[in-house]
Amino acid sequence: MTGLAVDDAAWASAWRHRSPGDKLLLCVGLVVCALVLPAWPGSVLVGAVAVVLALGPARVPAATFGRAVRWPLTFVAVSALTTVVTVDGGLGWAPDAAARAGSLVGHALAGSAAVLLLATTTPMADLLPALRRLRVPAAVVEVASVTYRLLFVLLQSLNTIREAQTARMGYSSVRRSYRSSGVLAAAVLTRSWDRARRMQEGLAGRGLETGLRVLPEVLPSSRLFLACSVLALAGIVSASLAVA
Amino acid sequence: MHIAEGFLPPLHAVGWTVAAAPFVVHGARAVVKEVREHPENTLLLGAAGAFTFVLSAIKLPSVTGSSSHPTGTGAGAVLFRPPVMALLGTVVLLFQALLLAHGGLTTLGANAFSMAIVGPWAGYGAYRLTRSLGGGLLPGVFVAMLVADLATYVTTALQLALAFPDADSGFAGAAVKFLGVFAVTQIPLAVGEGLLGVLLFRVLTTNARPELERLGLLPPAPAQEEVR
Amino acid sequence: MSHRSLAADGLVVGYERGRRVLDGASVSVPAGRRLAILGANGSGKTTLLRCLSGALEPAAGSVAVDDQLLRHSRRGLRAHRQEVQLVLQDPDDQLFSASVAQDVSFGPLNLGLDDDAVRERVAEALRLLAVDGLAARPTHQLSYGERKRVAIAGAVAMRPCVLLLDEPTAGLDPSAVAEALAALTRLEASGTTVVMSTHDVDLALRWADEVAVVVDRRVVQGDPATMLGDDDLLARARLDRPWALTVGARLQEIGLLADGALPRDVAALLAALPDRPGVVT
Amino acid sequence: MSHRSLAADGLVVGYERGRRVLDGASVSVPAGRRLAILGANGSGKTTLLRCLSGALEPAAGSVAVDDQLLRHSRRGLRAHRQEVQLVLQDPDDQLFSASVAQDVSFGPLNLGLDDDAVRERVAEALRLLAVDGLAARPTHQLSYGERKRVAIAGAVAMRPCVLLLDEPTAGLDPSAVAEALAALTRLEASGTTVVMSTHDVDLALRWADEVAVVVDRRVVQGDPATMLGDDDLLARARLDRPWALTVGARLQEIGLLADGALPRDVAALLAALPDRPGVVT
Ligand SMILES: Nc1ncnc2c1ncn2[C@@H]1O[C@H](COP(=O)(O)OP(=O)(O)OP(=O)(O)O)[C@@H](O)[C@H]1O
Ligand SMILES: Nc1ncnc2c1ncn2[C@@H]1O[C@H](COP(=O)(O)OP(=O)(O)OP(=O)(O)O)[C@@H](O)[C@H]1O
Ligand SMILES: [Mg+2]
Ligand SMILES: [Mg+2]
Repeated sequence: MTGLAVDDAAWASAWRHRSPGDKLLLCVGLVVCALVLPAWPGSVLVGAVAVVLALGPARVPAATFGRAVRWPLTFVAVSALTTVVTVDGGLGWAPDAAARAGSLVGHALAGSAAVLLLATTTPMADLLPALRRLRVPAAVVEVASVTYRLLFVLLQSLNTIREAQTARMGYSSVRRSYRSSGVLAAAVLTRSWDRARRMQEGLAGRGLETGLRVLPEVLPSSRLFLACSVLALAGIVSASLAVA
Repeated sequence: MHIAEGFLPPLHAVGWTVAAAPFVVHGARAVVKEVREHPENTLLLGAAGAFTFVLSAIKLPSVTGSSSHPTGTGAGAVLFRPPVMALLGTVVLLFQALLLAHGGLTTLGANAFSMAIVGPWAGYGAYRLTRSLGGGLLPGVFVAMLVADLATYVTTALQLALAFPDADSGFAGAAVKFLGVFAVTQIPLAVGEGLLGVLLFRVLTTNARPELERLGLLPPAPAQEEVR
Repeated sequence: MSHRSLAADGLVVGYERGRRVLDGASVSVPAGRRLAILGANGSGKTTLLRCLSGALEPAAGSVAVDDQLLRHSRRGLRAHRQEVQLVLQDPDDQLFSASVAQDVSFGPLNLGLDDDAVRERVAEALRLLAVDGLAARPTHQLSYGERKRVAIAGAVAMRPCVLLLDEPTAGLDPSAVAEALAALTRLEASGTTVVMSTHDVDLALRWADEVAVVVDRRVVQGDPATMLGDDDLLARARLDRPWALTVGARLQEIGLLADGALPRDVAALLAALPDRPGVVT
Repeated sequence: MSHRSLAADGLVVGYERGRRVLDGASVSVPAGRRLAILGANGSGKTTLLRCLSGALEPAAGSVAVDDQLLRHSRRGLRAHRQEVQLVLQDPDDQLFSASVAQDVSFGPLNLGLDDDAVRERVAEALRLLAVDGLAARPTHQLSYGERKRVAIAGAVAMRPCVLLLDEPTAGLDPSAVAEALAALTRLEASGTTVVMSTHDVDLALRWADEVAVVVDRRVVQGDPATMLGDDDLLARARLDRPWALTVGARLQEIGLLADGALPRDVAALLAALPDRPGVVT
């Protein structure tokens, strides 16, 4: 519906009604493990746990998950390669290049998978109220919420206007593409102003002057889920330390 | 180009988060103050954030046939000022990390430092300099977009070089490598982004003059009502 | 909750200097009666609704609920908005929150209600609009018709006495129109007076108890069949005559329908027709 | 320019994985005949039009103009866009230039025509849509009805053989609808085949030569009176029966209208009615 597959997955996930706090604990725990534990076997374990949880109990479509890691994969590949190449006196490999590259790729992929587990199971609408508990000011959370909502409205405008321009050959050469892109950006910007103005009126009737407070959904925390999370994290840590 | 999750060593991740924090907190203070005085501006700021996100979804064709996405932080800095962009940019980076898997949570600080702080400030500085040297709005925007884009990529390259110094030549050698990979290739794309900025603002000056005047980017036009 | 009446008197509105959109427009919404507002594109229907809701302050003229004049002070507006709610034509102008239940909770929360009372109002509003199944859904995944009904629910959760709707059926398919109208009927049963603007003269004829036509910067108000059968008024307002009036009048002419009130929709027309030609009951 | 025919065969479209919007949908637009596309909200009317215009590549199935298959290559699309143009529902999605004339010139300029040819096309398109008076006006000052017609002019300036319109009458007042339809008739006279999607079954019945109903991920196409009188199809497609068919059928039943084709609009019904009861001509 929206073109943001990760967001669609989050709203449809089997973990949608789990407490965002629970999921944050698990996923942030995994992210930290991915970062600080040695790549073997820490990263491998973290990555495996994240992928299994996402595709298993959280029922995230494998294709969505797979496509989402494609982007970090590109960055990681290019950067890891750059890191282990030396240019001193001709191109060459740094000492222990393979091990270093492997470790970098391992950390990054495990971390990305852990963040994706959070992203594909927890919609922004649940995460943003959770930020309030991390003492982020209400005004900032409200601005972020409006950003999230308007994102979809503007993306829709962007795609429709671009389609209309394409139909009239607006992208048939590089020069025309640039012109059309400039017009497109301007159209979306003026729309965003217009939209904000009209929303202001749409919301004034419901009491905008006191801020944009809404009642977040009550998503109770699960002791079982927390216990399993802690157990899994402890397992990863002890296994890694044992091997190291 | 955002640094992917897990790519930076823990110390660097924490370091960049600490470095970015004061700017983001400063931006948040500005936003809180703004919203307290004018609650309805929450919507305008949200719209600005959404626009910043959506701008990076515009595809810029390059002459070589490949295409790239603008960072958009230069335009944002000119339109909304760097302090606000520090916050909005960070929010957008958080969304990109969680909606598109671009960037990450532990690398959010590093990415915010390059894209939401250095980029906008460098772009805005270049804009003010151009304007004070007598340049018009369009040259100012061109320079702002170009400088913001390049500054962002240079910062990213230096961040990576700092984290992964070369085995023999240390930081300097690594900087050369990463600048070569990430910043030099970016020059034509940065020029492209500057051009996009000029086209964008050229349309705005005809279609959205009152808004640009309100933002102080154009001198107010003589009121036509009084003339009659 | 009991029905309240809403009235505007002598409204003058001009967006730009010099040009007036409304100039001495008066309209009254008697408690519990359905009012349809008609008029050409750009005649000022939305402008009129914005004045009635308090969103726009007219240059002159007054708006009152049950003889209580609207004042455009912070307190005056606050009081007015608890009585009168406007639902805009584009639901995206009203839905700012990521999830449906959150969005509907916005108004009641601002009334200072506690969380349980808010939750109750949200549930009630979603039920009245028959969108309770959508409560946990993200706003951006809803269809246009669903978004439209959720936007109405957001206003209904304020429990207004008068609900103003700007083209609530535009862009909806016939079944969705029927569902929206059924939801409005449920609202009326719970004590809300409903006003809508529309371009559909057939809908206005069959739905409304009264019709207000915005024409030449003023409002002409009256009985639907009379107003929509007045060719001079229709021409000035760029409206068409509803088919039911034309066809009904002709059938009366040839003696097939009894004289008197014309049927307003298909069902009424079929019921009024005799079973065999020439027999007028 | 001579009329060209457009056809789609076995279209399969799914926006998300798993869920299909169209699944084996076929439709044909015979040259020079008016086609109305009907269907519930979200049934896939816009999706179908986007496939026909080449904006959307179906997962399977084909689109062809006069038996020339559409290929989604750069060249294929370029050729197709000169034959088929789609006008979106919201005119603001289409009007992105500052002034009306500038906006209409966008397409012809991109075709690489010289300035004189572009000027001629712009003038012609504005004239056909009866908006020549607006050429120098800024687009954001236009009324909704005017914006809608200028958006159509932008597509017409490409001189397509087939013009696809997504809900061209939505949000327009009755006079503006009549003007838009008159403009479409002028276009047809100049050799353009016109297709529109709409929610208005009465309009579809009186305007179209053929009707395509999008229902259950497929398209059922046929004669307007037959299709819109088929209660089973109407129920599945969440549509209403046009009043003219219901009233006409009843009048035939009681012997007031001659058997045979039912009248499609008010004028035809009045003309077909006898002057006195019981006399069927
Ligand atoms: N860009 C898109 N991405 C994802 N899903 C979409 C997109 N566009 C449409 N859809 C979905 O496809 C289905 C058909 O949509 P479409 O817009 O074609 O319906 P429609 O018949 O034109 O409806 P309406 O009468 O409301 O205009 C809907 O369920 C809609 O949610
Ligand atoms: N915010 C505004 N600023 C300036 N002019 C406006 C504004 N809103 C409306 N107008 C003008 O006021 C007039 C009445 O507009 P309004 O929207 O009330 O008409 P309407 O009857 O609702 O039309 P429609 O049927 O198209 O919705 C129009 O000429 C319009 O251009
Ligand atoms: Mg209106
Ligand atoms: Mg549609």
